[in-house]
Amino acid sequence: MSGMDKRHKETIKKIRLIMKAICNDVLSGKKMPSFDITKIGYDNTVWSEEKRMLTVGTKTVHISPDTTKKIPTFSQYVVMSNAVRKLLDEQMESTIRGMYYATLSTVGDERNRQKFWTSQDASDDAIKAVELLTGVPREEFSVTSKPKGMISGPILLRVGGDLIDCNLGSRATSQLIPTNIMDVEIVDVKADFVMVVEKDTVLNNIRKSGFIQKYNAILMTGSGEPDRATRMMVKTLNEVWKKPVVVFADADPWGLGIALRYKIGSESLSYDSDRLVTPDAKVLGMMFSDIYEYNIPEVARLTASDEDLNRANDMKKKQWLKDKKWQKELNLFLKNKEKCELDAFFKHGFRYLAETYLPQKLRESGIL
Amino acid sequence: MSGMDKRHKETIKKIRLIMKAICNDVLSGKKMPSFDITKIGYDNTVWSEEKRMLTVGTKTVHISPDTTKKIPTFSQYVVMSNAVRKLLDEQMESTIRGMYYATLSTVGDERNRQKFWTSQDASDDAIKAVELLTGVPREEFSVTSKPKGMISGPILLRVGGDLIDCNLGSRATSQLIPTNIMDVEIVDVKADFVMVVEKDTVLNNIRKSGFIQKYNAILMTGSGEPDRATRMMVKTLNEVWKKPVVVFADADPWGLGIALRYKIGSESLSYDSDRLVTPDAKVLGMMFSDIYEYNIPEVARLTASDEDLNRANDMKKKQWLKDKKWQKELNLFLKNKEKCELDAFFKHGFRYLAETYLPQKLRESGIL
Amino acid sequence: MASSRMVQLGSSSVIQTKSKAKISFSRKAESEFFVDNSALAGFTGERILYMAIRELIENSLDSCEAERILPKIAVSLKLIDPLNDLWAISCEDNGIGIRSDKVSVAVCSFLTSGKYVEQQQRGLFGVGLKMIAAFSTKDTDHPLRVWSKSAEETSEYYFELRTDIGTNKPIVLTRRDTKPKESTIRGKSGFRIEAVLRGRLSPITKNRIHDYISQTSIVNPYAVISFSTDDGMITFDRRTNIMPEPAKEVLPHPADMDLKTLKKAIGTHALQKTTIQGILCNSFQKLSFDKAKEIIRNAGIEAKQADKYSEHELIKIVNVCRQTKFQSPNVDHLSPIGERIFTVGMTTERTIFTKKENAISDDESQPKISTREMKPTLTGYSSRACIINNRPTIVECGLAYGGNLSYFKLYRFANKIPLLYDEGSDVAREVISEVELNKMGVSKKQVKEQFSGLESRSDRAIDLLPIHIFFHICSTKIPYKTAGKESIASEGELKKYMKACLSDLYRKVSKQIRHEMHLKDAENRLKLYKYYIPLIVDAISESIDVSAEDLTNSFLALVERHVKKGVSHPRSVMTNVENHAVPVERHDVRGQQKGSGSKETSVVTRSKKSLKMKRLDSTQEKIENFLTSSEELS
Amino acid sequence: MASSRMVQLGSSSVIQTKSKAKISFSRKAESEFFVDNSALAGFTGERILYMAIRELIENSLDSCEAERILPKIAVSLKLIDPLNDLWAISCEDNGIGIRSDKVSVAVCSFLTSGKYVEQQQRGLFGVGLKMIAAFSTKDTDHPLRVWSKSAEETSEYYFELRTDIGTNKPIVLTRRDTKPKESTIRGKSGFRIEAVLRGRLSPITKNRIHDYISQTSIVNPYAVISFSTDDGMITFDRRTNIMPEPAKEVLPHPADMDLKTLKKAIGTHALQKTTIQGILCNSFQKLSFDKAKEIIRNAGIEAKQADKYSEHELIKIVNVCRQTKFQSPNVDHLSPIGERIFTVGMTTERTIFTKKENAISDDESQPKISTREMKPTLTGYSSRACIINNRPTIVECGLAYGGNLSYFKLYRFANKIPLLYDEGSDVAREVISEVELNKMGVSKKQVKEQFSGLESRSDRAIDLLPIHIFFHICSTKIPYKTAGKESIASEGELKKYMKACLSDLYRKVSKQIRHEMHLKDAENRLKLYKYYIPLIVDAISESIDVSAEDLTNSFLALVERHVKKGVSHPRSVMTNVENHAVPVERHDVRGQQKGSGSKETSVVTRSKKSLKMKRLDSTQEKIENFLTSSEELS
Repeated sequence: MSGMDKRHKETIKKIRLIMKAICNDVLSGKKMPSFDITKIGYDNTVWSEEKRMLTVGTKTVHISPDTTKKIPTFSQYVVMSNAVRKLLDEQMESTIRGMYYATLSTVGDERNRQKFWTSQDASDDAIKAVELLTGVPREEFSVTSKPKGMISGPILLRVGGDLIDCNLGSRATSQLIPTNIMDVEIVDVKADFVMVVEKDTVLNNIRKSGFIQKYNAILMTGSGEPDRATRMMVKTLNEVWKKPVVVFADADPWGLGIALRYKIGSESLSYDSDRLVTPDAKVLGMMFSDIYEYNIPEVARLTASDEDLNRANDMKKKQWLKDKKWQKELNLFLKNKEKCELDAFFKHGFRYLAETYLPQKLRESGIL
Repeated sequence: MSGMDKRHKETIKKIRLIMKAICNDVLSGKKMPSFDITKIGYDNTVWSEEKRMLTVGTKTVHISPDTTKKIPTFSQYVVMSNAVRKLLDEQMESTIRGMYYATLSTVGDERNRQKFWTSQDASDDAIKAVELLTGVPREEFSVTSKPKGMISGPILLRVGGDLIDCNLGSRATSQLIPTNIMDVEIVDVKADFVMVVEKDTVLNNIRKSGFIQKYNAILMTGSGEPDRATRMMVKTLNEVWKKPVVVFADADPWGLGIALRYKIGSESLSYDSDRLVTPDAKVLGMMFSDIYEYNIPEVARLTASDEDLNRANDMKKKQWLKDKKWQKELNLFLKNKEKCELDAFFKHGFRYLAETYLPQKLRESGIL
Repeated sequence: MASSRMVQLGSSSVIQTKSKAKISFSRKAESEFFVDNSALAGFTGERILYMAIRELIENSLDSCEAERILPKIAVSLKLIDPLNDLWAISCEDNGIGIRSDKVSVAVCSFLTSGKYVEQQQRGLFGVGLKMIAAFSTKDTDHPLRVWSKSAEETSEYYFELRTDIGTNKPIVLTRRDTKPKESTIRGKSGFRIEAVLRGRLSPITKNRIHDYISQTSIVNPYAVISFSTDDGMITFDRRTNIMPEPAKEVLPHPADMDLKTLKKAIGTHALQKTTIQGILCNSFQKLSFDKAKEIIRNAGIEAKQADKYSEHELIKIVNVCRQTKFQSPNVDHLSPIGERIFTVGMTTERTIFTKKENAISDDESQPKISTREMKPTLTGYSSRACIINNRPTIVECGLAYGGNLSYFKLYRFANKIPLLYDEGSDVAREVISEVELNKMGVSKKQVKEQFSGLESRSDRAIDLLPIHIFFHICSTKIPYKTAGKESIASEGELKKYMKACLSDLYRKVSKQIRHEMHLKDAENRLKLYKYYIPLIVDAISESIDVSAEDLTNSFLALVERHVKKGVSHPRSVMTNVENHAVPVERHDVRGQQKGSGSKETSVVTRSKKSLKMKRLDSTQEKIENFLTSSEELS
Repeated sequence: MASSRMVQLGSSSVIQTKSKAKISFSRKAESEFFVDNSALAGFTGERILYMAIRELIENSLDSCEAERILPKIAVSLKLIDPLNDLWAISCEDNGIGIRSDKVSVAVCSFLTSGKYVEQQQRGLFGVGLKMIAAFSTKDTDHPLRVWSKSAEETSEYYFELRTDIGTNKPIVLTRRDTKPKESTIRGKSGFRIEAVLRGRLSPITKNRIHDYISQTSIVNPYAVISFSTDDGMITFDRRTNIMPEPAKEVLPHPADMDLKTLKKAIGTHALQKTTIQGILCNSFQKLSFDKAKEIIRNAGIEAKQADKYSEHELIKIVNVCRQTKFQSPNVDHLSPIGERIFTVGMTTERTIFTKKENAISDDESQPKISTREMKPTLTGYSSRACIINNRPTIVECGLAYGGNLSYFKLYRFANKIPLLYDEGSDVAREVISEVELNKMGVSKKQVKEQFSGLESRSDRAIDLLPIHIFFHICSTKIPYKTAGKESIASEGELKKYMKACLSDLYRKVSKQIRHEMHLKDAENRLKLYKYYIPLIVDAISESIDVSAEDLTNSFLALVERHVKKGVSHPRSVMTNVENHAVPVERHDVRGQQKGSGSKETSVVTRSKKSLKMKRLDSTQEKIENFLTSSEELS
């Protein structure tokens, strides 16, 4: 606890130093204040063969109010830095939406008034910038997003002073994975392996079938795009607790992308891969080839959109998907132009997914 | 457990009876099969002064494949009834999305093929119809929606065989309110009162401030439009456990609408008000007048849209909002055309909402 | 001989090299004026060949109709010199021909025409033939070749002609009485012209020519028009032997009087020494002697011999006439198409393609002859006579629905000439937009539900229906929107009358259209049942113990009875549609039906045969059964 | 006297009552033809008064320009008889007048005109004046009253005229030499006409007339045009004394040769007994004797006296000429507006409203005189000569930016006549859409960022700019899209040349526009800094211990220095924009600048004064400071 407080104090200090630097530039009057931060996104993402994950490159962005376009951005970063300092000073936590509200404002005069934030996205970007400026991950300065990751199975967590047993019966609801992951400690894990699925609907179906008890598994989901806490939890289970991790997502380029978030990271968070990525995770399904091998009825298949196809073509070109297996799957998709969701197995009956498809895939990969 | 199984058997039986009735009509060849179900929605909703809630009227809808437009609807209801029967036979649970997938299909021939469901909405409507046809609420036939309600505070639940203690420290995440509410038993409640807020961001902020411990409260949210489980939990806490319930929502017509869901019900679920509505709940805020009394900075106020104003004008005419207090608030809104979210208090600092505004409102209403 | 013509050269306009600007006033021959300003007659650039063919066809049709001869017109357009863009164009008809003494001026001299009379004709300026002659003379050394066998003469005459552009006079190179065995024109009378023109033919213009002839055939179904090109021949065949009553020349209407007409009337009667009142009532229609006296009284001028009035006095008469109410003008000088012929035009289009024997593209798979017919399920016709811009005008409107028609189309005609372009700005388009579809007894919603499956370019309900709407405007002065004569302006009350016609028609066909739509609905419904029954049966037979086969059979029998019931009581299905089926009202054109000999009494014609062609599915028999029964009921 | 005119009545076309259809060929006088087909000249219904005013103004302008007289034109239109819709229309100019012996035919006889020469003129058909005379004669008993003082004569003559429509001959009621004290025309020469017409004037037509005169004034800024109505007088004032070089008559170009022109050339030289080669090179431009010999050789015809050739031989010459490449035609017969005058037209518009003393609406609050001027910040001009449809054509393009202009507008002119309608289908609209805005050195994004605040009807970036674009097409044959003459078709390479002009212009003004936009950007940026600095300062001073006031002041000083730096180094801000500032290139019109005496060398004119008017905010001084310094730098 006091370790936490100490880290908070350090963050406050870092923010004050940034403010000071701006101040000096302005008061000396010699140059526009400016600072460089790591560029994030696809054009500063590098595949590391050694680490087996996406890592951040060396490009930086010059933040300074020197052009029309950059004036609002610079101001937003400064204002958000101050808001984070305030939050820490008040010893509170906030969601990213809370930070947006706390810094809501307008600029301009009577005749020409506009919003300080064009939308919450701009505020989210500013929070990211504060992370990059201070080198402190968001969780450490108590800004979290809404929890969406879920976990079920024989695992015991401690959050603050509370013990949370996720090993509940098939009727109970899964536990949310706290987004203030720095406060979470894994006390004990009894499971043999961890199975991550893309969507909570699917997780729910699997759980209700008694899968956890039967196979002694932990079920997790990020409910779509996983938040950082979910990714970090997966990583810890795999690397600290040495539990094999398998991932199942929908058979479409977006599902595949989500599955790969766990295994190799993402372009937008490549600067934080070291904390988030689990290179030993196995992406097992749902493969495009499964559509045909498991005989998904045609009505449950969906026609790929142009957007899907473009995305698949993009993915085919990525260095980290040059593996024959992925190329084969992507080519199959581009040829048949059919995609499919895991839920589609429900057409074979509500138990087929959990009792036939998953065990078979797990056996094939040697997990069972 | 066996009580549950028995109820499931009864539901299956009811579905079979419906099927039988259709069969008889068809085989006798005398008339088109048909059945009447209660009409749901605003034009079959009646305000009950006695029950102090919205109740369903006497209108019915004639379901029969007798016109072009009604053929698909009739088929959908029959197909969904069969899917529910299958789910119960397989002793599984499903979300509404799962039911959509399980019944996905196409109709027509080669030249003219169309989807059986135009969208998941149609499938959701069919599930509602099965509820009305069988007179069994959805939860009892194991079709749930994704859990979104959350609860935090001194309350102990039993779900299936598991005990869930929601009284966690300020660092832990709230518990999800299980949507299979029939499986949930409230074991013990130590709190003095229940505070329901519209959004989980707000709940999170309040919780982190130590509000639960300080005031011995249960915090709940429906994360926007509350699901049935959340409403039923609120009702049980109020009527069985005799805990006062207060509701806080955003100061806009939609927020007010959500707050009133708990207290008087909704037009779309008026047929189920008896199980869902808590007439003794107190809607305390955020009132439109609070915008001015608590001096919300102008930048944190939002300009009402035409849609907002239309909605407010509609609400003003409702019989159940003829109370002077609501009329005054709605008139204020229509005059100033300004709305505001609870998060706006963050502009006064991250602790203002939980430590100033809420206690003051609670004291004013005599809860504290 | 050719060089001997040199003496005729010379022009009144001479190019001068001027050092100082000085306006020299020069007089131009009519021919030179029109050649220099050929845009006035539409003869510009790409359009020359199109305009030439148009003008020739229109002249031929007018010539046949003058004597109620069933027209047979052969047009050809062939490239004879690709290097110099020279085309041979010819047109032969079986019309009344031109008297041999008039041929040369009729072909070559501008402002000399048989068209300068007050009656409806296709071409009005009478300059088309002259433009062809002048352009041929200007651009080539080929003479025009003309064969004419006039109805008033016994021999066929052959001419070779050129135009002296500088003087507007014909140059007759050859003129001879052809010997019978040499003769070109086979019928009793006729006219053939061959000219060489310099021009270009783009694919767009080629299509334009084809569209023009095709639509001309729709509105003149009593004509055979064949069109030969280097690709082969297309024949637009005759589908009826009935011809419309020809237009008669009439006296001008007094509301349209101006000083010029009045003075012309006085001049005509100059030798008879009559009174001004007498002249008025003899020279203008709808003007009794009493009315004439009243006019003179109101004009406040003294009585004297007619040719003794000053202009100042005459203008008073004109002013009075312009302010006086007269009976509507008669429409004898107009020649509407009439219901029977209109209906033939709407109902059928017979096109025969004859590929050239040795066509360049030797595509064996293509048949040498192919025909195309369209048979709507029902048609309707309505018309109105009215006064637009002081001219009597007849609006005819037709409607064809269903059958082979698969999309909406608007056809526009003016004086039996198709209007091909600028549809968007035509008053007819506005009329269609503004007449509510529910006059037809169907709602937009119904239409969209039933027809939205068809490919459609538009959101408007009417565009979804398999319906063709035809408008024909007859007048001696069509209110064209532009001099390009491709669209009609919403002048005066024209739109009001067109809307009235269309509304009538909608009402008249409403019962049938509703019936059609019921049939289609029944069909749709049966199809829908067949789609859904397996799903219902599967769900039931999975849930309870029942034979899927029995259930399916019983269900099919049930829905077929149900659908049948639905059609025989259409109202029960369409309760939300206002019922516009007013007692059928006839809106005859005043004075038009007199001689048309029409025997039909119903304006809505239902073609049973085409209906049968439509029903190809297994339920055909059943549908026809209840169709019959419902017809017995109605 | 009036009744004596009766003898002149009588027409060649006589109404007959026929029992049987028989085509009677009748000859029509030109006047009767045009009166009966008045649509050909645009004289229909609502348009009569508009067309009359147009024709009179265009004739007057042509008459003045023939002798480079600065035009002063007074037009008036007044209702004299509401019951009978009679209007008095008059037009007076200070042009060269018409010789007294020619006045009557020039006014009344169709196909007699001073316009039938190969040079650019406004009206081309030469029928406008005649239409007015014929309509006046036909519809009223008022004679036309004409005053003419010809430059070639000393006296002013007065006429009262009517047209004998049946014969196309003038009827001269009065003709007299006015005594000096009686004289109407004050200048050295001039022409005045007064006519009474029957017609209606809708508010739409009234606006149309106003727009027509207003835009005529833009393209003829050297003219004073006043327009009187019952509401008062509007004067469109003169803004320059420079006039364009008048058009000269030229020999035809051989690429445009046809049999008619060739025979006319031979006829003209008939008495000189020259060779055909001699005739060719004397009668056509750009045709040397050697070239003529080559043509005759290629035509493969033997040498003989020119008038001895047969048509068959002559057509070979025509065919060869059509296939031969010649030098581009000269453009002396065209009269473009030229850069200086065009710039005046674009830059200013001076309108003076003079309300009638006793106007019916006695609105005291309305001033009796008001003027309107528009002063753009910068203007540019570019032109091209080209051949379209074998006719030399000059494209002129102008651009005006900023200043009082607040929105985008396109002006289109053809032979100095404004085109008012159908802008959407005009080639100019396509040209503007297709020329990339970034030729101006600015990106669409920049434009949208800077100007999207202005009210705009469109998404297109160009429509957001405060820019007026002007196109003027000169040719003896403008490729109008329709006979309505309201839009120009994209014929031949016209679009290519128009695009080239506009591209030039964009490039030429790019530096200035970019500078303008930098100024605007600097202004925007300073404003933006002032908006954001308080937020930054608050955040910092809440976090660390610093004086908010000091920080604010330092920050403001810093950004002002920074903004100044930004403007003097525009490239640094606009690195993403391709730099199109090529060395300024002049695209002179061939042969056009010879006598125009233009002294300006830069095609982009910057009006400092208007720039000053624009800067009204507090930063004005500072901006002007760095504006000056940046101008010193550049």
